Amino acid sequence: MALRDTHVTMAHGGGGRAMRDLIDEVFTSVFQPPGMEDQARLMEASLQQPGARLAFTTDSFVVTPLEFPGGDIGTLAICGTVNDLAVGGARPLWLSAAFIIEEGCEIALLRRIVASMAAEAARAGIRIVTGDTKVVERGKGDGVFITTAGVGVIPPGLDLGARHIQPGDVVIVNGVLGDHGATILAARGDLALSVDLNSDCAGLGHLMQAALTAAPDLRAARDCTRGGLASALNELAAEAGVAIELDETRLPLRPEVVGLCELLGLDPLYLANEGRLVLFCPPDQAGGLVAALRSLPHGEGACIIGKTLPAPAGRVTLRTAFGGARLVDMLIGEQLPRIC
Amino acid sequence: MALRDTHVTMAHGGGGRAMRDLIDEVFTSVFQPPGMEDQARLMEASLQQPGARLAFTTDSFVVTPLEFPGGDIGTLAICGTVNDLAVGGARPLWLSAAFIIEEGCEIALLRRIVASMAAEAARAGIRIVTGDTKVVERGKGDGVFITTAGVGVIPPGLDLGARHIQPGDVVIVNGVLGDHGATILAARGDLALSVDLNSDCAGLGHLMQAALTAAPDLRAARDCTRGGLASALNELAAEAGVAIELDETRLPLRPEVVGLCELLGLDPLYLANEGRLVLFCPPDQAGGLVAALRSLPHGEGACIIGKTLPAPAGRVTLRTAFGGARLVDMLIGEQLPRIC
Amino acid sequence: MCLGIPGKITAITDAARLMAMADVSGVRREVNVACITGDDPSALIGQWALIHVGFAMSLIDEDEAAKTLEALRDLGEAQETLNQMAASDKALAAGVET
Amino acid sequence: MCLGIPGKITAITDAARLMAMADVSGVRREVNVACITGDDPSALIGQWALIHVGFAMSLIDEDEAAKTLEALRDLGEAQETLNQMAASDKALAAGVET
Amino acid sequence: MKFASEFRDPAAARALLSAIARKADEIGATRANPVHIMEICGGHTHSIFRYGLDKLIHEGVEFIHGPGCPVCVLPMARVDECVEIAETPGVIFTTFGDAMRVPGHRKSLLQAKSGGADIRMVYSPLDALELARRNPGREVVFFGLGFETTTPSTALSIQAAAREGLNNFSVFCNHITVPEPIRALLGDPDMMLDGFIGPGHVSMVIGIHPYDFIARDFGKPIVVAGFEPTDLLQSVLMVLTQVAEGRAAVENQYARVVPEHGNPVSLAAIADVYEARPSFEWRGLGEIDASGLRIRPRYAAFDAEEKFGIGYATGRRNVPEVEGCACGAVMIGKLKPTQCPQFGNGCTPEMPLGALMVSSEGACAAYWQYAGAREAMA
Amino acid sequence: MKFASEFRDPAAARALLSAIARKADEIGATRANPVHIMEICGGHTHSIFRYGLDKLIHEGVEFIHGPGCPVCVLPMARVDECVEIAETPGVIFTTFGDAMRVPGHRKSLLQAKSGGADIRMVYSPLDALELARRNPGREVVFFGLGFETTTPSTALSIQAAAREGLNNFSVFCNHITVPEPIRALLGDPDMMLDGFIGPGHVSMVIGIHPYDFIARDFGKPIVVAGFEPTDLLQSVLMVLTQVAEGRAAVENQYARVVPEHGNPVSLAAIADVYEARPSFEWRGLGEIDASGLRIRPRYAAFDAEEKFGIGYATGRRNVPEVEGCACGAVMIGKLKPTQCPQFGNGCTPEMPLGALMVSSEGACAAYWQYAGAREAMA
Ligand code: SF4
Ligand code: SF4
Ligand SMILES: [Mg+2]
Ligand SMILES: [Mg+2]
Ligand SMILES: [Mg+2]
Ligand SMILES: [Mg+2]
Ligand SMILES: [Mg+2]
Ligand SMILES: [Mg+2]
Ligand SMILES: [Mg+2]
Ligand SMILES: [Mg+2]
Ligand SMILES: [Mg+2]
Ligand SMILES: [Mg+2]
Repeated sequence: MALRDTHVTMAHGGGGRAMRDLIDEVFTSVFQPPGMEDQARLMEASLQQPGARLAFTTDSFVVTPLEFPGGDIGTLAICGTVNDLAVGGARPLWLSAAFIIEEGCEIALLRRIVASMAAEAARAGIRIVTGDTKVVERGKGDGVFITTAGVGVIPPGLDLGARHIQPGDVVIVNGVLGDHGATILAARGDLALSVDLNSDCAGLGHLMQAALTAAPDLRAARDCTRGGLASALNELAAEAGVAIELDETRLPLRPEVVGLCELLGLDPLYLANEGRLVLFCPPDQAGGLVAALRSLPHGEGACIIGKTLPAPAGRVTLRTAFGGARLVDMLIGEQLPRIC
Repeated sequence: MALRDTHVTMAHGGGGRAMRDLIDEVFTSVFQPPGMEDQARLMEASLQQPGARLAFTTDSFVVTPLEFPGGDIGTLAICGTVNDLAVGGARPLWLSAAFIIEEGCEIALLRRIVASMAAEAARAGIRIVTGDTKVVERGKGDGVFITTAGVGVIPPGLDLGARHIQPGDVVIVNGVLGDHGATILAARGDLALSVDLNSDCAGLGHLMQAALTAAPDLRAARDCTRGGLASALNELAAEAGVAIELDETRLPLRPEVVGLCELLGLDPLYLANEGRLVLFCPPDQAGGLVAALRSLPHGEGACIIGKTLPAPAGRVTLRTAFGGARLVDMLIGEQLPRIC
Repeated sequence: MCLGIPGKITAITDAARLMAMADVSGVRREVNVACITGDDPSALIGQWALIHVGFAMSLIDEDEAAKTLEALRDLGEAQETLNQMAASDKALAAGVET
Repeated sequence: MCLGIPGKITAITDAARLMAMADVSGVRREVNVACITGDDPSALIGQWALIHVGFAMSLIDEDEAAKTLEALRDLGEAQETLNQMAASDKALAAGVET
Repeated sequence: MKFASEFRDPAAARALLSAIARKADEIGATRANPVHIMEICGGHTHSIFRYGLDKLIHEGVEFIHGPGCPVCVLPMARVDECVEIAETPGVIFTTFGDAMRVPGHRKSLLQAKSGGADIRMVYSPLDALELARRNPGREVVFFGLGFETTTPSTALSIQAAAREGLNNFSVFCNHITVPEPIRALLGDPDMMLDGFIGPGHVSMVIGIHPYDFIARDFGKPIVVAGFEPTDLLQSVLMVLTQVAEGRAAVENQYARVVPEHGNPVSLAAIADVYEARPSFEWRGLGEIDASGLRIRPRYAAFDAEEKFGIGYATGRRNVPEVEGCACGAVMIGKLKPTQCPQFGNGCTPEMPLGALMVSSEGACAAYWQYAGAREAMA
Repeated sequence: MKFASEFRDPAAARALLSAIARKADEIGATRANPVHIMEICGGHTHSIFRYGLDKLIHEGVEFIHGPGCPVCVLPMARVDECVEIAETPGVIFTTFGDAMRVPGHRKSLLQAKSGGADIRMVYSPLDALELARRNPGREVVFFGLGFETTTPSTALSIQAAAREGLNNFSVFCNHITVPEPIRALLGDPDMMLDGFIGPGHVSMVIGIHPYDFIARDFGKPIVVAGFEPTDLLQSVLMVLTQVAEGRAAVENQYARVVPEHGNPVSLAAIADVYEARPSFEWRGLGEIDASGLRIRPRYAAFDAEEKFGIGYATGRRNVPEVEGCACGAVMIGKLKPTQCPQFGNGCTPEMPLGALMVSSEGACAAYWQYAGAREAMA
C-alpha cells in the first residue's frame, strides 16, 4: 500500500521509510512473521540433545536469467542451501536470506521471486527467519543476488563425510545430469538456442532422509552444483583418498543435454545441476538405496554410475563404452563453448 | 602458488580448479581451517543449556569505496553481523561469509579484505566457519559484495528487546555520530571533498557484555547503521510504543561531521554509523552504564542523549538548544546532498 | 578442429536470407543453409545436414552412411568368425571339443 | 534556498583559474574565488567567505558580524534588565524584598 | 563553526523572542489577528522548522512560507524535459541532489536513473565541468536551477567552458529571479502580508535595492536576513519594529555577508551569460513576466535548450499540474500545508505529489519532517 | 543421435581394434618400431583421448598429433592484436569461446574482458552480424579464426553484411588452410610419418583432391576421416591397409559427409571474399607460403585489419614465443607433450604457457585432460 513504485530506486536501500516499506511489503509479508529485532531467536529440542551438532552453510546465488524454465533465483537460493545442509545429514531448520538488488529492478519480479522462495521453503519444511536487503546502483548489480545461510541439526551419532568413503563403494546419482546447466545456457539467449528442458532445481532433504534409512552405512553425499558431477567427484576423491571410476554407459543424460553439448563442444559432466546428489554407499546397500530414491519425487531417475577404487587417490576416470578410459579432471576455469 | 592471476576472471567462478585455487589461497587459508564438507558442524556447551536460545542474523555489505579510512568492506562485514548478534544480548559464535566478486577485481585487494576480516574476527572472538564465492561479469557487480550470517547464543533468562522499553528510560549512545557516513561520502570522491575522518566501524560485543553487567535492567540496544540514529530510534519507538525525546545539546558530533552536513545540507542524525549503539536503560542505571562504556575501547565517547516519554507512541523529537522541538522522522528515501 | 554435428532441417524460417531451423537432439537453432540449398529451399525440410558454427555445411548422404555401417557390420561378422576360429584353435590345442 | 556556509580560504590552488582551497570545520573543498578576488588572489588566504555550490560568493565582513553580535548582546542585557524589573515588580506586588 | 554558531546562541534567541513578544503585544497582534510575515526563501522555512521557531515565537506572529524554493516552483513540464534530455543516449545529466526526487508526469530523475539514464548528483557545476573534461565522448548537461544565488555559478562555469573551448558541456537553464514573483504576489488582492523576510543569499549577489519597490510601491517592510536562528528572529523583530513605527523600508540584517549593492563580479557574469525570458511559468503562480533567465545567443553552444531542442522555448510548456494538489495555494500562503487535501494522504515525502513535498525546503516537506506530519495524520 | 551414435558402437569398435591389431602385426609394427600416423586435425586428437583410443589401439600404432587446431597454431602476436582491437573504445569484439583463454604477451582475451573490454563469445558469425544490426553505434568485430571448415561461414557473413550495407561489422581475418602446412611438414627431413588421417570437415568444404600431392609427391597414404570413434578406427585400418599393401592413395572414409569435390557454394564464397596472403606465420612451424587468407580489397569495408590498422599486414609480426616452450616440437610430433619441460610445471590449462594447452583440441590439453596429466606429474 505504501509501496507505489514499480521499480526499485536507490531510495529503497537508504535505510529509511522507503526501505522499510519495501521490506514490509515484499519480503517480511511473505516470509515468516519477523521478530521485532534484527535477529531471530530460536531453539529446537533436537539441537539440545546430547551429541547433536549444528550444521551451518551459506551460498550466494547469481544467475542470468533470474527466471528460467523450472525455477528462478529464489528457488535456487532455497534449494541450494537446503541441499548443502541435507547432504551432510543435517535436518534443515532455519534460513537467512539477504538480497542485493540492482536499482531499476522490477518490484513485481521481486514479488515473484520471494513467492517462489516461500513456496520452496514450505516444501522443504524450513523457515526463513531473518533477512536483509541492499540496493546497489544500476550497472553495479544484476537484477538481484540472493545469499542464503542455513542452520540445521545433525542428529547424535550421524557422521556423513567424504573421509568415510571406502574403496569398493558404489556411486549413485538421483537422476539425469546437466539439465540445469543446459537450461540456463539456452535460456540466456545469447547462443540463440532453444530447447525443451527444465532446470532440475529441487530441494532434496526428503531424498537424504530416505537414503539414510535405506542405506544405514551411507558414507557421504554431495550436491553437484557449479562445475557439475565431475568437479564434485574430484573433490570427493581427493578428500577420501580413493579413485573413482565412472561407467559411461550408465551416465543418465537426456538427449537434449547431449545434443546441446555436442553442438557447443561441452562436456555434460561439467554442467551445473541444482537438484542432483551423488551418494556413496557399500555395494550391499546400493540396490536398496536406488530403490528408495526411485520411489520419491526427484529420485525417479536414480541409478548407479560407478564405483570407488583404492588408487590412485584423488583420480576420477570414465570407462567408455568400448573399454577405453579417460581422466575426468576438475573443470578448468569456465566451460567455454568450443567451436573449432 | 597455483594462483598466478592478478585479477579475477570468470574462470574463478566456474566451479572448477581456478575457483578452488582462489578459495584455497585467498579465502580458506586465512579463515578457520575449512571442514571437508560444504557445511560447518559445530556445537557449544552454552547452546545446549536449558533455556539458551540461538540468535541468527544476516546482512549483505555493499560499499563504495571498498577500502576507506578506518576500515574496508571486510571489517564492515564482520562488525555488522557481530553487532547485530550482540545488541540482542547474544554472544557471537560463528559467522558465514559469502563473496560476490566482480570480474576484474584485483586479487591483492581481495587478500587485504580477507585479512581485515580475519583480524576483525579474531578481535571479536568469533570464527568464520563456512563460506562461498561467486564471480559475476564486469558491470554486473561492484568489486566485491560480502554477505555474512551470524549465529550466537543468548544465555537463559536474557531477553533484550524494544518491547521492554519503558517511558522514562534513558537513551545512551557509545560515541560521536555519523563518522562512518561522513567518511564514506568524502572517500567516494565524487563530491571532491576531503576531511580527516575515520569510519567508526567496530565490533561492539565487548561493550554489550559490559552494558549487561553495568545495567542489569538494560531494556534494549540497537546498532545505528544505515539510516543513522534517527531511523533506529524511529523503529525502536514504534516497536516499544513510546515517544523518544533527544536533547540537541547532548548529541555528540565531531565538528568535521557538522561541517560536512552544513556544506551538503544533510542531517547528521541520518548518517550511517558502523560502530554505534543506542541503549535504553532505567534512569538509575544510566550513570553506571555510561561509566562502564567509557572505560572501554569504542565507548570512550558514551553519553546520555535523551529519554523516553509515554506518548505519543512512535514519535521521536529533538529538543533544540533554545527550547524548540522538531520531529525527527525516519529517513525518507536516500539522503541527497541538498544545495538550494 | 571444426566441431560439426548432424542436425535435421525442420523448417525454412527466412527463405530470402536462406535461414532454416535445425534440430540437434531436440536443440533448435536457426542456421544458414546457403551451402546446401538447391533451387527449392523447402526441399531441405526433413533432410539431415552437418551443422558447423550456425551454418549447414553439407547434406548428409544417407546411402553413404548406410554403406559405412554395413562395412562395419561385415567387419564385425568377419571378426566374430575369426574369434570363433581362434577359440576352436585354442580348444583343439587344449584337446577339448568345441 | 541557496544553502551557504562560511568557510576559510587556506590556499590558492590554481591562480589562473581562480581556484582556492576552502575549509569548513575541517572539510576541505576546492572552490572558485572569482567573485571575491581583487588584484591579488593570495590576499584571500586566511579570509572567510560564504561558500555556495563550490563558489566563494562573498567575503564575510568581520566588523559587521561583530556589530550584529554586539546588538544581540545589548538586547540580551536589556532583556536581563527587563526581566529583573519584572521580577522586582512581582516581588513588590507580593510584598517581598528583592 | 565561526560565523555560524555565534548566531545560534540560546540566550540571544531567548532575548529576541522576549523582545518580539513585547513588540507583538505592542502592535496588538494575537493568534486570531496575527501579523503575517512571509519568509520568501525556502532556506528560511527550513531554519524555522529546524529550530522550532514557529512554536517558540509569540502566537501573534504567523509565518507565511513564500515561493523561494527553486525546486518547489518548478513546473512538472520542466522535470519531464530534464528526463527527456537525461534519457538521450550518450548524455551524462548532472544535477543538484534536490531535483532528483521531484515528480514529473512520467517520472522523476531518480526514477529515470533507476531506468538506466546516466544521471549524477554533483555538488557544484564545476564538478559537471570536470566530468565534461574527463568524458570527451559524452555530452555533459548540467541542470541549471536556482535563484540569483546560484545563477553566477553556472554563468561562470559557462564562461570557463567557452574559454576552454569545451564542446561537450551545456547547461539546461531554468534559473529564475526573486523580485518578480514578489511583485506578482503583492498584486494579488487576496494577499494579506504585513512584511517580508528577504533571502539573504540572493541579496549577497544582487544587493538589497531590487526590493525597494516593496517598501516604496506597496508600503511593506522587508528585512534581508541571514539563516541562523538569531538572524531570523532579529529580522522578525526588525519587521515588527517597522510595523510598530508605521514605517516601510528595506533593511539589511545580514550585513556581514550582504553588501548593499551585491557582488559586482557575479552581476557581471550573469549579465554576460543570461538574459531575461519574456515570461516564465511558476508552479502555483502561473506565468510571470521576466521572471526566468535564458542563455544569450552568444553562448548558444552551451545551451542545452539549443542542443537538444528541448525546453522552455520549444513550445511544450502546457502540462497540467496534478489534480487535487493545493501547491499553488500553499505557495502563496493562502493555505497551510495541512489544509491541502492531499497532505499525508496522496502526498508524502516518499511519494510526493507536489513539489512542496519534495524539496526539504518546501513548506509541505518541512511541515511533515519537522513538525506537523503526525499530528496532521493523527 | 542419428548419424553419430551409430558410429560409436562398441562391438564395431572392438572388431576394428582387432582388425587393426592383425594388420599392425602383419606389418610388423611394435611399440619399439611403431607405425606413425598423424591425425592432422585437433578434433581427431580430441576424439582419440575422449574415447581412450590411444590406450585401446595396438601398441604398434602411434598417433602423432598434428597442427590442425587453429587456436594452437595462432602466434601470440595475433592474440595481442585481438586484445588491442577489443580494447578500442566502442568496439564489441566477438569470438568463438576457444580463443578466449589463449595467452598473448600481455594478456588473453579473457583477461582483457575482465579488464573491461567488451568481448562476447558467440556461437556463430551470424550472431556477431546480429549484434552489429542491433548496435548501430558500435563497431562489431568478429575474430575470424579457423581452417577451411569455418572460412565459408565468415565469407558468407561478410557477403551478407555487404548486401545489407552494414557499416559497423568487420572480420579480423586469421583464417588458415590445411594443405600448405602438411606440405611443409613432409618437407622436413626429421619427419618420419607413415600416413595421415585427414580432417573430414575441411574436406567437406574442399573435397579430397587437395591432398593428392601427399600420395603422389610424398608417397604417403591419407584417409579423410569422420570424428566418431569407429570413423577414426576405420580410417586407421584403411591407412594400415595401404601401408601393408605398399600403396599410397587419398581415400575417403567419411563419404556420408564429404563429397569428393567439396561444397561448391562454400568454395565460391571463399574465392569471392578471400585471397591468399603471400605467407603466414604458424606457431611452431614458422612462416608458410600461401597458408593464410586475407579479405580481398573489394570487401575492405569489412576488414578489421583495414579499419583498425592492426594485423598481419601492418608490420608487427615478430613477437618471440615464450622461452622454454616446446609447442613447436610437439606440434610437429617431434616431442610428446609430457616431454616438454613446461608440461604440468609452468604450463597447465589454468595458466597455459603455450596454446597447445589452451584449446581442448591442443595435444597438451588433451593429454592433460584425458590422459597423462597426473601420471606426468606423479
Ligand atoms: S501536500 Fe503535496 S499536493 Fe498538497 S500542497 Fe503540499 S506538496 Fe502540494
Ligand atoms: S606443455 Fe605448454 S609449453 Fe609445453 S608444448 Fe605443451 S602447450 Fe607448449
Ligand atoms: Mg554452501
Ligand atoms: Mg552450495
Ligand atoms: Mg554444495
Ligand atoms: Mg540488515
Ligand atoms: Mg546490469
Ligand atoms: Mg542483520
Ligand atoms: Mg545490520
Ligand atoms: Mg542492525
Ligand atoms: Mg558454495
Ligand atoms: Mg562496476
